[in-house]
Amino acid sequence: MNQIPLTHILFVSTALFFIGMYGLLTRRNLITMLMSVELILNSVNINFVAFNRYLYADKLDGVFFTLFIITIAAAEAAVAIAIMIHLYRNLNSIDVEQTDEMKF
Amino acid sequence: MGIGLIAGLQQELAVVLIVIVLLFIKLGSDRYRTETILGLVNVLLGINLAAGLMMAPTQTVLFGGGFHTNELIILEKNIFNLGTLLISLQAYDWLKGHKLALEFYMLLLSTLAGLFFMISAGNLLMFYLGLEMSTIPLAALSNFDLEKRQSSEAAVKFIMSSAFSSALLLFGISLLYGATGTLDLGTLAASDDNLPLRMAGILGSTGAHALLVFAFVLLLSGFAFKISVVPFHLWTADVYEGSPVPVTAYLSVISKGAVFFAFIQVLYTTFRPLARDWYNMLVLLAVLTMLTGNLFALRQDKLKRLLAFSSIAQVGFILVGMTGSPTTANASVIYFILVYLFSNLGAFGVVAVVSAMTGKEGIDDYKGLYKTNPFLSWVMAISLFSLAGIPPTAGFFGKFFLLMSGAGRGNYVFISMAALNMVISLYYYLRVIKAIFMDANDHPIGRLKISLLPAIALMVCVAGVLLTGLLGWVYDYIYSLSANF
Amino acid sequence: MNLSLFIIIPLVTAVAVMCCRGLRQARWISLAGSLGQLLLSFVLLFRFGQERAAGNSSRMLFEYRHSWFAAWHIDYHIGVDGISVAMILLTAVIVLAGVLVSWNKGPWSKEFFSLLLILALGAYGFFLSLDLFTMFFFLELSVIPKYLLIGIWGSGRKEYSAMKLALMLMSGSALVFIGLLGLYYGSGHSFDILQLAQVPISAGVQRTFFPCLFIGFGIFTALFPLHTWVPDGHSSAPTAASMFLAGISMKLGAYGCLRVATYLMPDAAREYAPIIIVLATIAIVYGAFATMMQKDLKYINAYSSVSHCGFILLGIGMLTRAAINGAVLQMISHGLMTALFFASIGMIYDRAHTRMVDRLGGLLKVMPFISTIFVIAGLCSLGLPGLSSFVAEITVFIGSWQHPGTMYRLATILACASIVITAVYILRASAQTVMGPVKDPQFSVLTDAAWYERLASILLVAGIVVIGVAPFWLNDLLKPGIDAFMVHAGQTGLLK
Amino acid sequence: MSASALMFYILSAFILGAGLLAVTTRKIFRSAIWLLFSLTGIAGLYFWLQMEFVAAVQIVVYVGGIVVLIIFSIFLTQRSGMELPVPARGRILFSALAALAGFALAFTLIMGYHFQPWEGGAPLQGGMLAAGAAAGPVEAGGASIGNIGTQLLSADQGGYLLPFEVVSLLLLAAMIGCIVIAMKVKSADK
Amino acid sequence: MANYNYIAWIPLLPLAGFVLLGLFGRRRFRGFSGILGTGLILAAALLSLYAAWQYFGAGAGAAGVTAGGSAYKPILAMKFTWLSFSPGLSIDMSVLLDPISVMMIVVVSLVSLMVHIFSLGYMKGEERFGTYYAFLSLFSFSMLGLVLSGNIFQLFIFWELVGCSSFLLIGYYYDRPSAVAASKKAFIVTRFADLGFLIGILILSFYGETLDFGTLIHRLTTPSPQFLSITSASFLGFSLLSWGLTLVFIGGAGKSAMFPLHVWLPDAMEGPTPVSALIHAATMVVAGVYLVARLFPVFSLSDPPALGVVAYVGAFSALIAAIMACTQTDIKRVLAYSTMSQIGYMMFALGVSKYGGEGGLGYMASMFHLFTHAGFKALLFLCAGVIIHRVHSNEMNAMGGLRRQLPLTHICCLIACLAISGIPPFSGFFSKEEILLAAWQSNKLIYGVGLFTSGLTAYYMFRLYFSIFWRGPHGVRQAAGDPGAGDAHGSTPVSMNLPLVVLALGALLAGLIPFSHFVTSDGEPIDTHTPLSFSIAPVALALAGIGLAAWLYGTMSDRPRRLASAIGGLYRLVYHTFYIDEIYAFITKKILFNLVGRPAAWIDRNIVDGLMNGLASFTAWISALIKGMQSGKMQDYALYFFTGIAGLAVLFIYIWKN
Repeated sequence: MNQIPLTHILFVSTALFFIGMYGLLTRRNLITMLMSVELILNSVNINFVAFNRYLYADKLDGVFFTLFIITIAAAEAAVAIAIMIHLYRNLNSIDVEQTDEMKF
Repeated sequence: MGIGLIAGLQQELAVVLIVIVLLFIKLGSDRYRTETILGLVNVLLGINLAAGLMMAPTQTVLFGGGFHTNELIILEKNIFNLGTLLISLQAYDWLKGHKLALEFYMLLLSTLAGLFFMISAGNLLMFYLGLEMSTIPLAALSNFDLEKRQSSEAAVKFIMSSAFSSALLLFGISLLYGATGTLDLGTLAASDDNLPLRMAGILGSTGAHALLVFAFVLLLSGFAFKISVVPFHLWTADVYEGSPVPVTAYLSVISKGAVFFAFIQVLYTTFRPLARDWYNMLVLLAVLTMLTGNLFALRQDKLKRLLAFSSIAQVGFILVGMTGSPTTANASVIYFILVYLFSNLGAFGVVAVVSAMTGKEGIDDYKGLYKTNPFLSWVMAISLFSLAGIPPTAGFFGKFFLLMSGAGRGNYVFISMAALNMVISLYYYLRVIKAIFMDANDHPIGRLKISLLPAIALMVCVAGVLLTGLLGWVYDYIYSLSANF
Repeated sequence: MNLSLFIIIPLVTAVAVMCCRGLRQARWISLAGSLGQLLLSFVLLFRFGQERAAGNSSRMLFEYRHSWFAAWHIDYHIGVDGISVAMILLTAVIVLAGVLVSWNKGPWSKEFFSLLLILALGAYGFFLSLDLFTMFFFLELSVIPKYLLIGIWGSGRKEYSAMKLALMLMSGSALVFIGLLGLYYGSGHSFDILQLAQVPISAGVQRTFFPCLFIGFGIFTALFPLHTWVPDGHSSAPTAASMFLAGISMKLGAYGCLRVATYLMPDAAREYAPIIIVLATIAIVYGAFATMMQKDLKYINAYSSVSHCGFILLGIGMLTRAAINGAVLQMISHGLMTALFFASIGMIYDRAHTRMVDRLGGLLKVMPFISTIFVIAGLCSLGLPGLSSFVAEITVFIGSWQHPGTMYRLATILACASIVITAVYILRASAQTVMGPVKDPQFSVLTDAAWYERLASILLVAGIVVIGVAPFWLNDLLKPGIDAFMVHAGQTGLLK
Repeated sequence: MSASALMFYILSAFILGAGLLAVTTRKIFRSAIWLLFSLTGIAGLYFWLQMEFVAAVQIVVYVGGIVVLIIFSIFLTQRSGMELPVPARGRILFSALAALAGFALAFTLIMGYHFQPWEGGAPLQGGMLAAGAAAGPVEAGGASIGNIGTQLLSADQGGYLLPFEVVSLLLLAAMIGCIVIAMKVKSADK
Repeated sequence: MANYNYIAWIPLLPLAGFVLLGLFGRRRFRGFSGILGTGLILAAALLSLYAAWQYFGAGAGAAGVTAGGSAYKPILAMKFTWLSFSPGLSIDMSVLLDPISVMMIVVVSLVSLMVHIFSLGYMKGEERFGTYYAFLSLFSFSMLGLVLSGNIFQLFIFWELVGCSSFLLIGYYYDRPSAVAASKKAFIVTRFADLGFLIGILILSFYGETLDFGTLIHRLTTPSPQFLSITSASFLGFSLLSWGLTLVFIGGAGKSAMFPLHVWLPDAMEGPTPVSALIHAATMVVAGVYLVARLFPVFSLSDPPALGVVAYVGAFSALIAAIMACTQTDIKRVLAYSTMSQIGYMMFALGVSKYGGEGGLGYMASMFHLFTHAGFKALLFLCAGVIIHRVHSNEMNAMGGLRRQLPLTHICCLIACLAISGIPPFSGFFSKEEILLAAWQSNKLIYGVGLFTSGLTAYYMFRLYFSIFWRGPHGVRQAAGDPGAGDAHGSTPVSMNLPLVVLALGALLAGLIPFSHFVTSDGEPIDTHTPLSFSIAPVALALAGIGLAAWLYGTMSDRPRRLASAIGGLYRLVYHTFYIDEIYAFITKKILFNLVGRPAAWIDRNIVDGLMNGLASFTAWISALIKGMQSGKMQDYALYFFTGIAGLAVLFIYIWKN
């Protein structure tokens, strides 16, 4: 790992971030949108871990942040899925295009 | 440590304690009368507020900088305790018929605790946790009109938008962490490695400024999302409209207000080195926010949605105030949030009562309300006047001081834009007034019998709206606290 | 003398009215309250005269100062000079008259009276204030009651007019607000008028913020071309509100132009004087011509108010002693006159249910009292000697003429010419409405004024005649204030 | 190129490829599986970075928790084999544009700044860890499970007790929220 | 110095009458409002006579009329500041006594008294009897105040008040549309003229730095700094002094119905006839003459421009009014044009006059004619009143042969007609001769006009006289065939006859007063002697006019009609008074209303207000334009969200750098 510059890792994380964002913007299914969000969060995690490892290895701030992000992502995903399921019951669909009753 | 810990965390602990008590009640039995529970919760919230008010002023830093508190922060938390109590009182009619009152309070108070941790956060981790903690349960609360499709839709929009927003926020934090190596917000003078110093240290190097600005923009978007700054506001109206009224009220007042506190701290301490950049950014966003909020509010037919856009416009005004010098910005923003709390809760309180009893939420439904419900009409009118900044309501003073704070920088074009927006905003507030007082209606809302608790809440709001402005010491007190900030 | 009573009494009355039951109680309480105000203002006049006679020559009398927002150096600071005393007296008279003409106002009479009293409160506070913040507070305080009064109890396109009025006045106060902020930050962080007068305000600040203040206040005074709220607002408003709007509200703006904009920033005032004068002249002439074409009595009076208030602005813009004196006199005179006019129009409308000139006629036969009042108001409006307008307008003319310079002279001549046009429209209106044969047989059963209407009219006529016949006492009252104004303007070095 | 570097590039390609497929494939179940792969790849990356604990948590929580949750929810709401609806062309275009532009912007800015550790740390050389720097505190057991555990429950400077407790509260709230919402309300269907 | 403080009571007594009758005349004082008003004016008249006696008597006693020393100096009997503008400028309420003002108070109060008395009978039974007397008192007050003014602005104030009372009295029969229109017209036309007056005052007072007559005249007639400044300042080639004076004269011309501002006067005859006698014949209409006389010392300095204007306008008005009078058939309108013509005489007499000494003959003649004219013209109007009272018509064609039914009126009217025609020894002869003499001495053209006019005057007055009192039985039948009229007013009451007699005596005798001993341009008495030979031409012309009138109208015949058709178009032109009214109507209706007023109102509603409404619509339009942003679709929101971030970042990193 001594031969890999930090920027390469950052390239991966940034790319993953925008892949996730692309998914979030294009996917019409709410669950796939949630999956895209998870990808984005993971890209952030990579950032934290990489920075911690490369630059600030004397402390574990980045690592801990990553751990908490993972936890929260789980909680968020759980609540989101609960809401989606509820929506599915009400709407019989989880197509994001159909959640536009309120607008303008 | 122990006693100091408890003393410092008193307000948070009190809230958490209530959550736990409610949890035990829930686990213990499900044969309780909802009214009793509501009464109990409101009493507990009252005690919580009283305890917070009586709390000894302390200035503490706990958990190695993760948590800090001082008089101003205690005051802020008390404001939110008060707001939560008012919302809770107003929600009485709605919750009475709702099977999940206990869960409502558990979630609501969790978010309150989250907000408290967020304002007291000394580092970005605690800030992030607090933010999420005030978001995730709120998304669930948005869904609390379980049988309404709009409620679910609102919840989905809320949670997905906020997930996206917090992801961007985190990306910004990670870049900031990469650049400076610390998560400390820099609010603690003792810490020698806090963020602003490091930021200032690296600002000279190539690309640092650009990267920091980018990180700041990402961070800003996180804040802006929560406080509905244009163009990060788009979720607001839909979520406000779909959510149950008390949740909307909570979203628009408490959650927004708390993020403002955090935001202003971050701006003036953490990002002090970037002050010139964020000043211009705030000016731009404030103008956009006021204009967009107002222009959308002009065309609304539903009261809740109108109030949503109005609250967006109000955010623009708060941003104006935020551009002033640290002390005036802090004082005027906090003061305005207090004022805004009373005004907005007054308006939402009426909406809550009417919505809970009749299910009507359109402006047209309010036509002729004054004939049948003068009390509600006056509460609504006074609250709206306060939102519009009409004397003698506190909103006048609040807006005056916000703009005055902003004008301290000498950017009068900017202030003129704000003044222009005050005029535009008057139009839609007056539309509601017109509907209530002037328009004829064959089928007006009938004479409503308001329960005691909501009535008390409304009266408190009116009193607050009338008194916080006229009593000059309120502002002076906040100012004196802010001066130390 | 505790000047805060002027704020407390209307407030207490308004609250009491809200608490009472029914029209009967509401109107008596309001009457008592407004009588109290009138008495109080006479006491003030008397005490003021006493103080001055006793040699108290301080700039303001009965000053009271209480810190309000210490953090911003904002005080509740009130005090009076002769100009304010006169304006307060005017307010008290008009409020009382307004209460009287609304004697049978319904529905929601207690709200009506209460709002009227709050309007009065705003006006008193405004005239008393020596702190710009307080002043602004009271200025804005008076906007919304107007909206409600027009929107709820008005006639015609009332909602539209009310909204227009509220938005335009609010724009005005927004401009004033910017001006105030500029003044605050441009002068060492103070809102106190007396203090600000001591501080030299830089030319840049003056140049930037004078227009804000002047235009802002000017909107209240129907500064062309921002006067369009006047016709709609006045014509839709219920009688008492019209009286108040035209009688006092428009004077708030004029007073602000004088006491704030021009007084504190005389250099800029002189710099912008040509523009002010051009606008004022346009308002005078154009307002008069526009009036000529109106068919609705209220529109006639509203447009004529635009024209008449142009005299105020002209006087202020001319910046000579006599012109400013005339402007102040015109404020008072126009206040009384237009209130009387609206009162009589209101009485006619209440009975005939129309205000269209071409549908009325011969009212003198069926309601001689009201018609006489109408004609007196008309004669006052066209500047008949012996009535107040003459005094005011002549003073403005003489004062304006003192200003050398062809443009100023031309403006004065045009302003003078407008009195002919005024005569044309006033005479046309009164000829068609009160004179001639009774046009509609239904009119012949209409009743003449009731006692309260008579009382209101007599009160206003008395004011008009007293000023018209004996203007010297009013002039003496105003003199020290105007002198101080001129001295201050002279100190900053530009006025002769 | 050392094995380690090769490893990195393979992992990276795997992560990005799987991620890309996860957001583009038309079948929702496949999408979930690609996500699983991508997340596993990231766990691998953590291993590669010698952050074993994080990698473990990644696998346990993400792979074991979230993805399973997602798959369950797919089963609840979808027929597994169903094709996902195609988004509007305009949306794809704008989204791709936004993503590409965003990436370009973000990466330009990241590249534009030469990340250096704050005073005291070993400076990077050409963006890479200096040879000796690899043996930092992390090597000395900084990121060891024990160390993490101690810090997690410490209330002192650098301790994470408060976040830990807050997160527990958050999880409690989230749990309540999930239960309340996802629970079938009996009266709802009358 | 004698005490003249009581003079203030002369105007104040009628004012008291106005206040009392105005407030209580409708109910409480209804019964005796006429008596009250008359009593008060009687007191005022007695005071005026006493004042005249005291002023002229004391003057004569002190210095001797013929001594040629100092004569009647102006006396400022009273003065207090009414409204002060600046140290120099203030409106003072003052009482100025000098020969002309004393002469005027006598004339005004006496004629007013006569009219008051006459009205007791004439207006009896009117519904608004009290109001009528209130207005009359108001007028008397204003007119007396006007003539006593010692301050130019004070004069202006009363000037306006006079106009207002004239308006009120013309419109007394407010339910007649024609009366309403006439009152309106009178007010507006004089108002327009007053505009000139006002601006003139502004100019004179600005340079004179005073509003006080005495000081003003002093400053502007001596080479004081003020005089130099006003004469050196010029506008369009004339000095501001001339401008100021001309403008002041315009005011006077309006009030005195000089061409082209005379249009209101014939219409003003819609008022009750006694009112016409008082206001539109004897007193108010001569206010313009009085004004010029008051400022005469200044006028005389601006001889070519300002005074020339006075002369030519006066002469032209005299001529044209006489011509118009020849064709009118409404007796009051004939009298109105004759009034205008006679005032024209007075005006041009002033115009041709010089200041001081013998040159001031015109001035003195003008005042003399004013004095005599007041008497005989009031008499004529009162006679007309009696006739109208009897016949219930103003049309000459409806009358005839009334000499037997109204013998007293007939005699009085004859006296008045002779007086106005300038037949010796009636009063008009003396004054008119002097006017013509003055004109002869300075301007032959004007003299010619005056001479011709005097012939015309005789013609139209006797046309009137013969039409009413002679010309066959036609009118008799008419009158007798109207039993209602006969029963109601079987005989003319004493209250109406008494003033006729008094005024007829005046018309007979007033010419004998040695007027030039009392009233002259500089207060110095002068002696006048008109050569007998000079009188031949005017008297002969007058007699010729009378003869023509007798031939045409003495008996029933169709000669007038044939004559009229013979001159066809010219007759129609004159009959329609040269279409001046129509021209005015065109200017006001078409130009002012349609070209200025209507566009102004339209612009206000559509452009100025449209701008305001447009702003509102613009805002609403923008609002509608951007509503798509809030599409309700979450992914759009996210896209905006990210665009916002990217936009901000790019803006602040690359563009808006600090």
